[in-house]
Amino acid sequence: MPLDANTPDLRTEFKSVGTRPNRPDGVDKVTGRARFGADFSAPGQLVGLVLRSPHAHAKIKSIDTSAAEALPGVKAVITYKDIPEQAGCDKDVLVNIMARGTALYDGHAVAAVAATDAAVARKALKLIKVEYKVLKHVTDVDEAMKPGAPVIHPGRFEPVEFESLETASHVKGKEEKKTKTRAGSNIAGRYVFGHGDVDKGFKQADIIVEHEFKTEATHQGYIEPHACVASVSTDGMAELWVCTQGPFMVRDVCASLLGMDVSRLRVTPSEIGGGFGGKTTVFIEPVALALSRKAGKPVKVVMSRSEVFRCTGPTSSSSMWVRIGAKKDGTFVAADAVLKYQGGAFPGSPVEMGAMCAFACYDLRNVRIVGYDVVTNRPKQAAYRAPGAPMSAFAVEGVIGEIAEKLGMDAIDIRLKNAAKEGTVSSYGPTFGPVGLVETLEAAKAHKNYKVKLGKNQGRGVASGFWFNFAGNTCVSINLNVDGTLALALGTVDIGGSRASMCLIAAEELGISYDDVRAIIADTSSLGYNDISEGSRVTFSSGLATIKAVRDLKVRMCGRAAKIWGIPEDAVKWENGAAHPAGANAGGFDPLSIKEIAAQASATGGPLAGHYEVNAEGAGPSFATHVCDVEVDPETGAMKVLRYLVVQDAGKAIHPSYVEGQYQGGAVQGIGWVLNEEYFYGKDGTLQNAGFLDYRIPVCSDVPMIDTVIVEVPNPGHPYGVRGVGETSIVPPLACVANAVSSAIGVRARTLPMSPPKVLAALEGVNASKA
Amino acid sequence: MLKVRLGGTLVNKAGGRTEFEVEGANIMQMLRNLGRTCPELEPMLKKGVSVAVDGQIYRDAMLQPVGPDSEIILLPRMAGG
Amino acid sequence: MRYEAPDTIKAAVGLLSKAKGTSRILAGGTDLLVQMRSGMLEPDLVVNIKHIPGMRDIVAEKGGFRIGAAVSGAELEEHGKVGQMWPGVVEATNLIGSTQIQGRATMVGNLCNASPAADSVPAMIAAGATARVVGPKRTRDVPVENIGTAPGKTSLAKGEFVSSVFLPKPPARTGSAYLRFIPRTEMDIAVVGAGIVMTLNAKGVITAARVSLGAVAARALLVDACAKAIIGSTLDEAALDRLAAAASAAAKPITDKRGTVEFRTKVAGVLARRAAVIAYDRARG
Amino acid sequence: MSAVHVSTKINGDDVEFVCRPDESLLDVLRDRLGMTGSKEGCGTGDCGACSVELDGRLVCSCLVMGAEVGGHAIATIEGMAQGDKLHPLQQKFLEGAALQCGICTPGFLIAARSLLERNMDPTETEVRYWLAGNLCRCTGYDKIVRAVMDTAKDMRKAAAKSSAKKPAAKKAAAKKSPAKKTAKKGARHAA
Repeated sequence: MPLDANTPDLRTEFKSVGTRPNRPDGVDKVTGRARFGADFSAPGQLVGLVLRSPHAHAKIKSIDTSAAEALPGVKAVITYKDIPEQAGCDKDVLVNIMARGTALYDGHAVAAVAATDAAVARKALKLIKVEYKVLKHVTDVDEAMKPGAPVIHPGRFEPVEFESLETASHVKGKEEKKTKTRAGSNIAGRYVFGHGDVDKGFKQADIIVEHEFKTEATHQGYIEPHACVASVSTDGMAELWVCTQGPFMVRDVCASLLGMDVSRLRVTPSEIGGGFGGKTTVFIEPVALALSRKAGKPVKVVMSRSEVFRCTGPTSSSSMWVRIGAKKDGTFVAADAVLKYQGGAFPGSPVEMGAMCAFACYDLRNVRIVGYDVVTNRPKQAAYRAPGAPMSAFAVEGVIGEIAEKLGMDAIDIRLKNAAKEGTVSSYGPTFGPVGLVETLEAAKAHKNYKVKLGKNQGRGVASGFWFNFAGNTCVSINLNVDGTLALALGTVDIGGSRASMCLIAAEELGISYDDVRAIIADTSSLGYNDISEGSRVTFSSGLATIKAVRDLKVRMCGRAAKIWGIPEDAVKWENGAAHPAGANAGGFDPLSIKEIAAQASATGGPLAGHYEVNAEGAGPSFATHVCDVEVDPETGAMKVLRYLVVQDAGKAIHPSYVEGQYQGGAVQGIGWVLNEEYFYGKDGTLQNAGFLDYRIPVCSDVPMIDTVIVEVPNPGHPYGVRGVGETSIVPPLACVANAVSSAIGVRARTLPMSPPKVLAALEGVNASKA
Repeated sequence: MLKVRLGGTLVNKAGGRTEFEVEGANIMQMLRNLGRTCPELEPMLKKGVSVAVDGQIYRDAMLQPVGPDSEIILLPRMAGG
Repeated sequence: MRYEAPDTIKAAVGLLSKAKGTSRILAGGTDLLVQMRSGMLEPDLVVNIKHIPGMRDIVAEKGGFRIGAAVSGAELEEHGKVGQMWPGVVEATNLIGSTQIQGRATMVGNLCNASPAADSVPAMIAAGATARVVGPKRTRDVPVENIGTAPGKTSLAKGEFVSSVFLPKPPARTGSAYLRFIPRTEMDIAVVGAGIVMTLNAKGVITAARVSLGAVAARALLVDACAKAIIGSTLDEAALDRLAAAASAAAKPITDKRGTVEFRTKVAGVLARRAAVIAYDRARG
Repeated sequence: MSAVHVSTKINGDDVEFVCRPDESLLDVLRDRLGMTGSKEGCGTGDCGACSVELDGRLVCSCLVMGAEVGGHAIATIEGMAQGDKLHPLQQKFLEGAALQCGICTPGFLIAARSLLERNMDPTETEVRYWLAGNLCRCTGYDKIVRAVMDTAKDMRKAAAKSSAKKPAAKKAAAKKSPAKKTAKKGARHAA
């Protein structure tokens, strides 16, 4: 059979894949040479700054920029008028990057300036006179759903009937009582998932546990603030250097917002200082381009940390209700949930994904999830690592933990009893193929951490989690250099070491050394369209495309060998970094190594390269199980995480160190979410903790070592069996820690963050009820 | 005939109907015919949906073949972080 | 904005007295630069006092120590002897911020920033420290509790600044301790702070005590009721209970992003009790 | 605003610059001197990405005025490797995958070096408290802490070897002032 890029090759034996070499971009990053977003500069660049609304909700009656424009050194001042609406652009994104008539949240951009230096720009901002009429605001999701709540987008959303959590009557067996919202609604959507007959199911239950839960919004918390340098020439040709997870997305969105041909805008991604989903949209990029277009000079815009918190996407806050029924033996017979996520000032909270993930870990005959997407006067939510999943898992896994306690069952056993496996009809519809939840549960149970004896005020929690994983558009090119080394061009931004993984994959396919492959992240004019580095898709999709591109190159190299030997192409095969005659009757030629073929390339028909373009599909879902031990100080509510274990299915770990890194990083982000991280709003609807001092992400001394176990249940959708690994790790921690606290001091936290004041208050409640 | 199940928002858009029978040899044809059978769904389908075929979720692969025995479920468009 | 780095107190006082608009002292700068950065503060004059002789020195005086206004937390810790004499004060100062902040932040800056949550202030108050205030008219020594008056406000007159803090020689069998509560293990502002100094007689009976609470009122409090609660006792359970109750009773906190009234009130008692136990052990040696 | 003329030493080299008094040392390093290895994550001393040494003392360069560094010595990430030879910490961070996105890495390296200069045998608790002023959002700190402790181990081995020749190294190994402090800080919270 003739060799081609699609030759099926499900590999199980590996030489390079699975090893832990140094990453190709590593030395630049430990020496400070790597260039991140704010490290770019263009000759003659101006400094751009954005004026932001100090109000949570206000009509903008007028904007007077004349005084700012008159200030020496100011080269451009823009408002929404300078970014006229283009046909077919995303209106919500347009409104979010620059307010049009109404400021919808504290920090909403209102105007921007470009000046010769930062001091002048700061002065100019102060000279812009904005006349506001402050409107009533709402930042809480339940408040926003109530009749009479201030309406964020008058007339935009149909009033819909919604289950009121106060009664949650539709599932409490009583007659269906629903609240009707008044005309004009903040409910942007209502979604239903599930199958079977929930009410019948609950009738079979020996035990039913139901509770309400709330989680506060948390921010992705990447250490690098958004930054870009825009340069628009008078002929309309434009360059943008930017830290983003999706340079092609930035190019296309900016072009459509500013009415430019896509071909005129070239976006070069910098090294990216963290994203976690928060850099999958645009904020300052179109503003910088508009400033540069008006000023006729390059403009650099770098957000301050407080801007990052006030106006870039945190994830949703949520209000949830979950009810699960089980038999005495722990078998779940029915599950029901109502999820309300607020997505900030615009529709699009990840409630649908939260709903689909909520019960995905379990084999349920009767399941129903109702989700609401709600708008409030908060910044537009942006994707955050497994968007929507951690909140619903917090509620569901918490209820399961309580059922296990009440039945006196082991927390892992009850999950094993109900775990989804190959052939399970998932709670969101599709039937699962080969998946690894059972394997993660068994590995967790066998781990030494699960056997450690606990002391006073100490407790252990368990939780599992699910994430879909995505694939998407991906283009890869690989060029054979004259010396036989290879240049690999990728279009997916490297957010956690993916260049190293791609080099390992290319080396594996070719049977050569890792050091002979060099990977770069290309700009948007050098490769076809690549989707954003999101959805845990990079190692899967770019890995797949790299394999196929290399196979394309192998075909061409075998072709050259065939020419040189004067035998048919299909009589040549590729092995261990060289072309070989396929079998004795092909002829007794010595193998031609990749170096020899490279050396003769020019003389035998020209340079050799391989490429592959695909809209990849088939990313296998991934499951994880976490185990956590905590100790609580009963007098202060202070909590210490003593041990933490992450067990997750990676399908196949290409570079195990960076797989572990994803597990550990996701777990600690989840720990921050449950312990201290929250968006804290004042009565006036302004954010009170827009800085790393009071938005408390975990510091080094807050956490222990994070133990990891990599489970490998191969994904049939990938030649090496790879599954995405980036996101699932943040799904279980919220419930895992909450379950541990419950077992330590008998207090169940159902409102996040479970900061010391809340834990102490809950403790005193318990003691009071005892007394 | 293909059996197509709906999930999420699509159900409300389709007036509560959760299953349809339509013709089609691949996802694109299936969606086109579904749109004809249930015009209320058109806008959503245009906006983009994910399609789960036998457990595998496809966001864009319109030419993915489907058959009478395929398990086909329409889901909301999904994205990750 | 003008930047000056005079090399005498006289010159510094002269600059501050003549200055129009707002002027600020630059010692550690860990509060000043944050306030400037956030736009909260746009000083017309910044006076760097680190070039003035003595500002970076720790000198023995009357059996105690005089600590210059520009001595950083790290320098104070590495001095060693101050920490042996006043462990509560040095530990409190070393709790301010990260290792990086310790490399710059000063005790006097912590005092003059006048935050009710300042870690070193309750410890200094408990230790009976005095601040040396230099100014155009005269030089005066002021009990540290009289420097801060309200959040961000001090009793210093125009042209005045604090040039040093004096920690007196403690009597025999004296112990000091400071504890604070923060949500994380590091990098936070105190939600509650408790500084205690006590002196025992040969029998281990507490003959004198000073108890100061931070972050539970508009300024650090010196709570006599707490001292009374333990004086005359050997810090038995009953005394500790009285102390905790008195501390909680004295707390007049607010609810904000860092803590609630209920939490601060309760934990003020918890920390006073725990700090007292440490101080007592140290007093017994 | 009257600009200030400053002469200082950065990574051993004489450097002169002019800056406005409201510019931080970090602004000067990045915008005036093109030394972008020190990163700005917050500008308020809360993230440590801008860590440098000032006269051998670990500080946040965003909390130091550019105008005040005249006559002082500054050490930045750009000066950490000697020629083409990486510092042992840089090498270990690389091998141990102690970085993911890498934005916090220069700050961690400068802070970790400052710890190991004072304490060549830190416990995990001491490492964690010393580095608590450096935020990392990618790694969960695990591989960073391991890299620092592994480097310390290597340096102790090296010191032990050379101490046979020159006893000075032993002293260095014995020096433990911050160890006490970090341990105490640990105790504070446990209290």
